[in-house]
This record gives sequence, C-alpha cells and structure tokens, in this order.
Amino acid sequence: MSFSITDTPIDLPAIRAALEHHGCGAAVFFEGRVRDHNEGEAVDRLEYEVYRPLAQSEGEKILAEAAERWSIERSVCIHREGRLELGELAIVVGVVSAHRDEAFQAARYIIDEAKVRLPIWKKEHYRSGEAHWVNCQRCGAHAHAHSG
Amino acid sequence: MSFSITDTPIDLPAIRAALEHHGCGAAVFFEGRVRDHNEGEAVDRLEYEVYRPLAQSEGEKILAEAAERWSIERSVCIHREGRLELGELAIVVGVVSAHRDEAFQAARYIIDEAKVRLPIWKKEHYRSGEAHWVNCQRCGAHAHAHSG
Amino acid sequence: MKTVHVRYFAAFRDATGRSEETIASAAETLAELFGERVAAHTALHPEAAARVALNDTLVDWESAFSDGDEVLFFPPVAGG
Amino acid sequence: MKTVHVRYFAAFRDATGRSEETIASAAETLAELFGERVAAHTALHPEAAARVALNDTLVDWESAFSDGDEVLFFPPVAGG
Repeated sequence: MSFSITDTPIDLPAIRAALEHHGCGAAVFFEGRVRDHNEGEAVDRLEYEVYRPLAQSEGEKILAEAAERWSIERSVCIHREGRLELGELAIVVGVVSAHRDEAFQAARYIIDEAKVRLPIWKKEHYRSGEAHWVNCQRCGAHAHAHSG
Repeated sequence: MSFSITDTPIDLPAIRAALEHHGCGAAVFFEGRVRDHNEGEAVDRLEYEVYRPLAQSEGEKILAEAAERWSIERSVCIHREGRLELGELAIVVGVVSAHRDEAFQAARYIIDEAKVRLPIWKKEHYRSGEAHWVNCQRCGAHAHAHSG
Repeated sequence: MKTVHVRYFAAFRDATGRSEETIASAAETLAELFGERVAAHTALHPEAAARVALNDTLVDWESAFSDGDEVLFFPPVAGG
Repeated sequence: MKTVHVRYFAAFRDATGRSEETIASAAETLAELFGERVAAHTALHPEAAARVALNDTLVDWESAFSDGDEVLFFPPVAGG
C-alpha cells in the first residue's frame, strides 16, 4: 500500500511498476482528470490545496481499510497538489488482486473515500476569468449543524 | 468505441491516447494479466485461441451495449491472441466519462460480458509440463442441456 | 441428407483431432448434429456451456440448419 | 481564556484574509470557537460540510480544546 501527494505530474509508469505482481490476474486503475467543464462553466485550469500531514495519514487509513475489506494484493493512491491544466491527472488509484471483483470494489472504495475524506480543496479557474473554490461558494448559503 | 484482437503485446499508450478527452473527468481501466497460478497449479504461460470474426462482432456489440446503458464518452477493449508469458496483458478495458460512477459501471460490464461472450479459449501451460484448456477439461463430466 | 461444413475449436479440436470436416447429416437441429459428432469422435464430449454458431452467427442449439451451412462448435469460452 | 493557534484553509483563508492567527477565546467547544471567528470575520460563513482538526487529528465539533492547542478549520473538501 502506498499513498502519496505530489506537486509534480503523477508518474503513471512508476505506479504500474509498483503494481506488477505475478500472483495478480486483475488490475483496476481509476484516473481523475481535469475536466473542461463543471456545472455549465468552462474550466481553464485547477488548483489543488492540500493539507499534507492529515492528507497523508487519512490516505494511508483509506488504503488500509480497503486492504482489510477486500482480498487485494497491492494498492496505490497518488493525489496531485498545486496548479493543473486541462487533461492532467488529479488523482490515480491502482489496485491489483488475484480476481477482478476485489480489485474493482477496492478501487471504487478508495476513490469514493478519498473524495470526501482527504483535506484537499479545489479551486476552479474559469475561462471567464473568475475562480471559485468548488463546493464552497455554492454551499455558503446553507447553515451548518454545528454552528449554534 | 473500439474493440480489437491483437497477436502482439497490447499497446497501453495507444489505448491511453484514444481515451484522452477533455470533457471527461474520470477514466477507469481494467487489465487482465497472466497470473502465475490457477486453482492450485503453478502456471507457466498461456495460449489464447480466438475466433476472430465472431469475437470482433460480439466485442463491438458489448461496447455498444455499455454505451447505451451508461453515459460514457469513449471505450476501448483489446484482447490478446496467441502465446502469453506471466504478467503479460491478456485484456485491457478502458472507459472515460464525465463522472466516475458511469466509467466504473461500464468498465465492469464490458469485462464481465467479454469473459463469457467472446469466442476465446485459454490453454494454461503448467510448470509440471501439462497443459489444459481452462473450463473445459473440468466441466467435461457434466452433461449439457442440449445434447439429448 | 444435408452436407455441412463443421469447424471445431480449442478443446473440441483436440478431442476430434481436426479443426474442420465436411459431413453428410440427417440431423434436424444443431444439437442433434453435435450428438452425431459425439458418436463419431470418441474423445468428443458434451459440455454444459458449449455454444454453436451458424454461418458466423451465434444461434440456439435447437436451430435447424440447411445444406451447405457452416457450423462452428465452440467449447466453453474463457477470455479475459 | 485560552490562547489557541488557529489555521484557515482554502475558502476559509480567502474569507478571513489570513492563513493563521493566534487568539484568546472563552469558547468551550470548537463549534463555539468557530462561531467567534465567524463573528470576528464578516466574510467567514458556516459551511455544512466543514470539518475541524485539533493538533492534526480530525475531531468532533463539540470537542473541547486546551490552552496552546492548534485548531485547523477545513472548509468542505473537494479532492479527486
């Protein structure tokens, strides 16, 4: 299991090399890529802010949970930090296992948990010149349960 | 959508290039690799026999079904033919879509259907020197419904 | 009697010792035709998940066939 | 009064115009502490999915805190 944050482009060949294992008949990879649109707005580029100490420990926890729940051999998750252009990799998850069902389920679990648990924030820069923290400006109107 | 059979090693960079799409935030890849064991026997290498005309049409049908059921942008499936060594890619499925749920579900559908519908047969060569057509020698004892 | 061209794949080819043969048959369905082939080749056995194609289209075992057809006998597949 | 070191991330940093500050607080829970910060920074607003960490550990908003603690206010995350 290997979780990491990187401020340089994600190195796919290195991930593949880490997941070579002759006992594994199945490999599942998920790639999150910078998309050119979000909720109707044309996106130009992204910026990811990461709080590394907690992102690292939480990311390792997620991989450990996946390894506990499914019989997988190895897993890798790398998240990008900083400025990203269209099409660049924001996150890559890779899992290998003897059979495919486990690899699919574990990869899905890892990306689903990573999206909601890692202390990472995304700022979208739009073609219009505006920029927004995703999820933030839009939920600012909602009261939150804890702020009495 | 692109389905193909190849008797040379599967070209991953070409698959990745075919799936570059700035409208897609999610990419899911499945790789079936030659595993060093099966049902307790040490496997040395494999041989895939493919009946190309039907494999091609059935493969294209599977990709079309996936595109109909899920909102995906592009999909690729390549299956290997001939002799394969340990760790080599037997099949690669790649799907890109705007959001991850569709890509995961479509990729899973494609590999599940490919395994049961493509006219492809696998011969395992064991370290012991023996070789078996997988699924065949083992189900030979069962009567089949249609042979009255 | 109809004359058909039959092709065997993978384990079926190994069992019959040939990849194809042209035969005359009185069978009405493809299941019956396969039954005749099992009788003709001692090492050929029925397989639960075997499939059959007629002129490059997968069809039901109970399908009829015509003089001059090409029949493909597929043992259980194992792709991926 | 307890003295705590507070850090703001992403949208919270933009809203407060700072990434950190050291403050004296009479609040008992982290939720109350955040409420004080909302009162102090007009552009800072509560967020339904905001989270809080105490000395690099994610904790409940109702947790207490001690003099000298470091408190991290995380706006809703959006990784991946």
